[in-house]
Amino acid sequence: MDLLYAVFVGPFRDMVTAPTFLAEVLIGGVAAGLMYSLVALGFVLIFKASGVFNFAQGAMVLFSALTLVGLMERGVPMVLALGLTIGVMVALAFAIERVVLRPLVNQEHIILFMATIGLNFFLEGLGEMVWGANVKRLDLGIPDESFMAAGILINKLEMAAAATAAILVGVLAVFFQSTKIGRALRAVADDHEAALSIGIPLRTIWVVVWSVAGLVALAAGIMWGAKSGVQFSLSLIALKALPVLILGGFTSVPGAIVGGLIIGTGEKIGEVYWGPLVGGAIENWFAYVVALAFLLVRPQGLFGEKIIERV
Amino acid sequence: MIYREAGQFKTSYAADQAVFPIVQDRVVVGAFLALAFVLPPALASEYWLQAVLIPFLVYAMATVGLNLLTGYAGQVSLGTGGFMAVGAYAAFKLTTGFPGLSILLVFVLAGVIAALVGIVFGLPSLRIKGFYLAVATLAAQFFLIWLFNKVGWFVNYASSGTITAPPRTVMGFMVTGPEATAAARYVVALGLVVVFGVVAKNLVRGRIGRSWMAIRDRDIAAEIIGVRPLRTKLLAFAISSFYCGIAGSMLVFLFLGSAETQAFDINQSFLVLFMVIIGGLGSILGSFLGAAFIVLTPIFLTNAPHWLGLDISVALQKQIEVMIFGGLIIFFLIVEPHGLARLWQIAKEKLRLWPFPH
Amino acid sequence: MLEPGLDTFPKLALRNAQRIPRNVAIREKDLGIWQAYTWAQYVEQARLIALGLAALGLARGDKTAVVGDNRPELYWAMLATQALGGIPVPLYQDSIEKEMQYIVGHAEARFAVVEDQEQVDKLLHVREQCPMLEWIVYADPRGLRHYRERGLLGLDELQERGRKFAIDNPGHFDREVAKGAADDLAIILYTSGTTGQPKGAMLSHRNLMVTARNAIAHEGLTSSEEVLAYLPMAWAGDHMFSFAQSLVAGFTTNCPESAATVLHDLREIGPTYFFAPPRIWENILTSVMIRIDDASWVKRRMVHFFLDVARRVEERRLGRRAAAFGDRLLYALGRVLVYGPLRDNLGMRRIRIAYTAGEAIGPELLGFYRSLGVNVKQVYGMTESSALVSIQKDGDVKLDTVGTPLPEIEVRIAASGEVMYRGPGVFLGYHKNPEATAETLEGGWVHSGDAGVFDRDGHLKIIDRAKDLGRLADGTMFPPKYIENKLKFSPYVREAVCVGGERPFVGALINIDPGSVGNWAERRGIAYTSYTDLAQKPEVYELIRQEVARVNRSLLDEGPLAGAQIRRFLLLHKELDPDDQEITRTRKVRRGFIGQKYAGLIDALYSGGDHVKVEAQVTYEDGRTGTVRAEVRIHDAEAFAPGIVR
Amino acid sequence: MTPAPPPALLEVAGVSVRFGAVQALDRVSLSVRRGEVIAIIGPNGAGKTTLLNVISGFYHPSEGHIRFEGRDRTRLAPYDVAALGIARTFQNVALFKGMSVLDNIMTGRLLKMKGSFLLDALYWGPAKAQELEHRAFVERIIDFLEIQAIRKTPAGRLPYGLQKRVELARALAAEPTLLLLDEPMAGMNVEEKEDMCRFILDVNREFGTTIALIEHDMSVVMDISDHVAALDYGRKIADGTPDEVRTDQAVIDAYLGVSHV
Repeated sequence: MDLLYAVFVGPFRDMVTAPTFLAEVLIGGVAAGLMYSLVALGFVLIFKASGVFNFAQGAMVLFSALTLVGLMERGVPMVLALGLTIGVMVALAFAIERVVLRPLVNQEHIILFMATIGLNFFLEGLGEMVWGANVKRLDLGIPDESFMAAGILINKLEMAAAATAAILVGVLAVFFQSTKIGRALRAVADDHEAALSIGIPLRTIWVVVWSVAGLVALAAGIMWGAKSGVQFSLSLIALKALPVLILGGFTSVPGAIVGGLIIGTGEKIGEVYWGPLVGGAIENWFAYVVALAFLLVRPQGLFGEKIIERV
Repeated sequence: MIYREAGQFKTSYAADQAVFPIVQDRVVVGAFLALAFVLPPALASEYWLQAVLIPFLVYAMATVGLNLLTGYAGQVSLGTGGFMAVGAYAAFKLTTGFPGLSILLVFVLAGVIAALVGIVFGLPSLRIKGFYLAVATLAAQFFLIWLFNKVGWFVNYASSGTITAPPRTVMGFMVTGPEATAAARYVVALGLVVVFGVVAKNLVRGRIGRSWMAIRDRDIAAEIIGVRPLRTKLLAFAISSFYCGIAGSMLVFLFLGSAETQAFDINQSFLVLFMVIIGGLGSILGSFLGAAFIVLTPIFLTNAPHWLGLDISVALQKQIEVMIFGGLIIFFLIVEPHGLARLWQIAKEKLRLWPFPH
Repeated sequence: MLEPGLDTFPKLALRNAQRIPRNVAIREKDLGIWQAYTWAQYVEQARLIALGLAALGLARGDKTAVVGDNRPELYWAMLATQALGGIPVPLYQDSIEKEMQYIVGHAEARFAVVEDQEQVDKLLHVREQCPMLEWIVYADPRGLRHYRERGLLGLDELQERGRKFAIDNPGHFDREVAKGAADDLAIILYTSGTTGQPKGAMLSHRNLMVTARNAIAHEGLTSSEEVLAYLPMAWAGDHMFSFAQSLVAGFTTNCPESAATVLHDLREIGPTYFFAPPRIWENILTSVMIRIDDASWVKRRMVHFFLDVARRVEERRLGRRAAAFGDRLLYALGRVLVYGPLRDNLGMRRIRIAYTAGEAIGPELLGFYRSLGVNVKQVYGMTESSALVSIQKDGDVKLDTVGTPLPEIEVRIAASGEVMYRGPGVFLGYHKNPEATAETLEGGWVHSGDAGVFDRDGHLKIIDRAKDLGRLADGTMFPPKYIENKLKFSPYVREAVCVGGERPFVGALINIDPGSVGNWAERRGIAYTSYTDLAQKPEVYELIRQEVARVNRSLLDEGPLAGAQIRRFLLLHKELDPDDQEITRTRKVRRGFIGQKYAGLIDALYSGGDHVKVEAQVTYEDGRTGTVRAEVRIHDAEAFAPGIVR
Repeated sequence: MTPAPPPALLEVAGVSVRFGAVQALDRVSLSVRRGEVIAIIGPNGAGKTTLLNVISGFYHPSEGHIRFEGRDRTRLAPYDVAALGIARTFQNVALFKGMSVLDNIMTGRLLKMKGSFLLDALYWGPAKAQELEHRAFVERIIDFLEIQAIRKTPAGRLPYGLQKRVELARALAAEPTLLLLDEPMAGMNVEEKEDMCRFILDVNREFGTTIALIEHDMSVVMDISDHVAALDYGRKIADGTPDEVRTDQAVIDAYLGVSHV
């Protein structure tokens, strides 16, 4: 009997009794969720524009962070380092389009998906080879302390991350809905050949998309790196972004953000309140189980369109 | 060029549908298999057996398994590591729980248990496809590893959290445990791979293989001629996990000797996925070629610098290796999406058509 | 001589069924695999058909028309008819109704055993004019299920009637077979004949069996040979190789799946004993050259290099002179790299003995296959001689002769240059055609209709058709067939007709090969639409002009024929087609007919103009006719005065 | 008194199908007698393919029901429909590109093949015998449709006309009692059309299979069908013999496009 109590009643009682603690956990969850959303945004961008599920987005986050930190360690002032890294990421976008995407232009998505897996490992190896594999501190001038506001402990860095994420979402939403390039991106996503046939310059579009995804990766890399240091595990968060995309749907920018928050908070609460029951550290699989359960109910996620199979 | 096909005509459907219809192929494969059982145990050095041949066999078993699921049935899976772990831990519990059981039976039972787990994680495949399914298998991967880490029962509450292979014999030879010689472990591994390789080939060329490929190529057309999607997909998950389970138990019992969950993490799933892609989706032979390629490349990379006289740090070597793997995946997907198996097939066809162009 | 108990083909078959019952007698590629029938099954099937035909009332002397692709069922039907003392009359499967109607009427066939619905439909129309054709039996029931015509039944139903008949008349089959004698009529083969209506050559069991036995002994054939039966069953060659010799030697006949898969089945079976008319050897060579030209530059260079080596080695070997040491080494390497794989790809790797028969073959073509190691030999004979008069013996092969006569056959050259021969294989005469028989048969000697000479080694050399052997206005000898064969060696020439009798010089009407010339044009980016358009392209004329020059150069050193070089030529606007009666079913040129039909073109050759308008009637496959109008160009050919060094 | 017409093999009664706002089929009733060749005609978008999809079980009708051989089977899944003996081909060819022509047709035999999984694994005894037995049956179909030469070529590499023929072979391999053909002759040249007509008539005569086909080419419809039904905007506007339907004013309007006020 007490097992049922411990699973269904106990945790809620704890939440009610310690609201401030709950708030802190929630804020921690939101912060982690935002991190996931930032990474997920990169996925959505590329999927929306090229129908490719870019598995290498995680490696791009790591690669961009490594480049930035590597430059700063070489004494390059932060602003210049930032500029240089952006340049590097755009160059990377050109290279990816030329070497990987152009030859595979109308292959099935499964082939492109596997190509990005290859890209993921290539970038990891390259990043570590160029900048070394040890963990690097990334300080942004934003002290990583927290302050008390209305009894709740808030961490400055997480707030900065939240602000960046919000700004990025706004920019991207506008970019996709109203700009000329945005509409072209959506057309390309539906059908490469159709887009080519009406004169959309597929190559330039893809370079633009991958560059923007690179920048989003850089932003995520910076935030994530500043919080828990730039190290190899960064590329694993790409896996964590998957459940976020499942919830939010692969093609909607707002969906990515909302999905990220749900997974972030869900994980934290699950870990804190239900974790101890089963020995803790349920963080790394909890997200997937949530996403899985969600998928069985609504295969195309919160905002995604229903995929009808034309016979 | 070496083929002498004139005069080889088929007088029965059995002959026409044989795995190796051309005599030259039958002879070569037969000889190769015979030698594979005889030469390495006698001649190969401990290093070659332990570092090259046994891991190749272990990964070949896993690759065949994943190829059945992803290559033939078209269901993407990133949970190979998890299913291998199930096999390994099941085998460990079986040997410690029932010492009398013969080790071969333990392997098979481990496979069966992995198959049951596979079915559970295959259930979502009915409603979701493609990338979405990858999520379900990822859930399996992380959940299983977490399970074996957290629940002491699986490791018989050993503080180190590792499982070790107890000594077991087959027909009087010590095949597992510290005293088992590399040669004995190799022969057992090869035996398992050959038997289950043949089984896989038989499944694939029969009605089961066809129903898998039908689901992979056009599931609505498959449904209209009587293929039941869920049952077919679950069968694919079950059999694939069976192979991964055996591979997992072979990894511990015949290769490493002992292991913890770290040996079955997500990187194993990617590694086996590489082998399937590079080897060739939808080809049993491709699975062997892929496994051999991925097992041999790092060895080549470690030795190549010495041959070329420039020595590089181990870390740099590891990074180059990862880069090369990533690069090769992209290369193969562009040049030949069907991997080494297709290149092998084209080479064979060129030989048969020689001197005419392919 | 023939042993008394074994003097007819049915008796021979019964002996095979006892002596080698489990040897495979005949195979057929059907439903994806090769279905095999042993000699025991071969005889059993034939027996049931015979009894079925007996049930339908087939009496001794009745004729059975046999029509269709090479099928075991049709070979059994022939043996079954012979068993009852009847006479099988095979017809060409692609002949149009008019031709079939003449032959069925002339032979007064009461029965017909055919392959499928296509032949049944034709025979049903023929029956309106030939009421004596009572029974039509079909092997493949496809599409015939709902036919309700009288006297039409399937082979299984026929064999069912045979089983019932056997119960009512035990021992009937054996009694009828025993009645057979060596000199009974075994078969009537209607020769396609280049002039006038086809003539029915009557051949007895003795004619065919003695010729078959002598040839088998002469060449050392055994019961383990594999033969591919793919040539029309109405052709004397197929009957000798796939029926007569198969029964005498007991070896296996293989029937391809369909006409379209012959080359594929050739590779699968890999026959040890193979025969083909020159145009098949030509077609295979052309397809080889086209596929080689499509290969990468390196492979192309390599193949041509080794083919030249092989040609040099073969020339020396024929001249019994040892090849240069270097060449011998290269040839050994070539065998691994080119000749072996090429032979294997063509299905010719297992060939022990191969014949080219039916028409004269260009020496270069024969030389090409021999240089690859395919033991092709020229054979001379005709329907009237049970297909075989002379064969080149192994080790004594020449490129331009037809070898020495078979045992028991005498050959002499008449004053007119015509080849005459006598022997056991000589036919009994033409069915219901005493005038033609008298013209051809003189006291046992047969007028072959071919002009020829004996060379110093006693080899017979066929120059041309006797009546076509012409003289130019200035008397120089003009063998049209001989020159045409040289032209046809080129992969770009499909057919050629040389004219020159009583003319100042030799002219040529040439049919380009649409396949190879089309391929050649495509590679040079020459756009063309129809056959007529391609044939009139200036570049194509230049291409053929080089081929004509090559022929003229080879005629230069043929002594008396130097004067017969081709001076002017034109490329015909349409392919010569059997449906327009321009060539026979086995693609032999009908010179007389072409002489009338294209008189305008021929005169233009000699009128010095450089082009001529032409309007010719064409019959399409379904019998409708249409006219083709075209403007045909005429070109001078490059000729060589004797004495100029090549 | 003409004999009572044989019981309908397939009975479509008042079937409607709706995709959101789109009324694809509107209370369509149709009966197909055993052994007949029925052609379903109508302008593009009239709901012909939707009707076929409803019969095949891809969509379940929002109203009305379907009886096959007298038994109600309105809400069956596609593979149960196949088990009943209904096979079909698709408008834009749904072949298994990764398999050879032979394997494609052999998949049509799946419903007929049973046997234990273990024996399949060993490809021994009954499993092997079954495989060869079905191979022999498939060979008769290959011979029947004259596709012997392309037996071992991958289906993806075939020209359009041949792909259609292989798809027909696969459907025939299931030995259906009812065969649904979705524009079997679309995109074919004259010669290929003649062949396909011959095959369809042969199937109907040799195997007695009832055939329902969607076809636009009226000359083909006139030649080979015993019974014609016309659809327009999801409603059945004509049903009868080929001549009746050809002269039916509603059909002419539908094709010539009278404005639907």
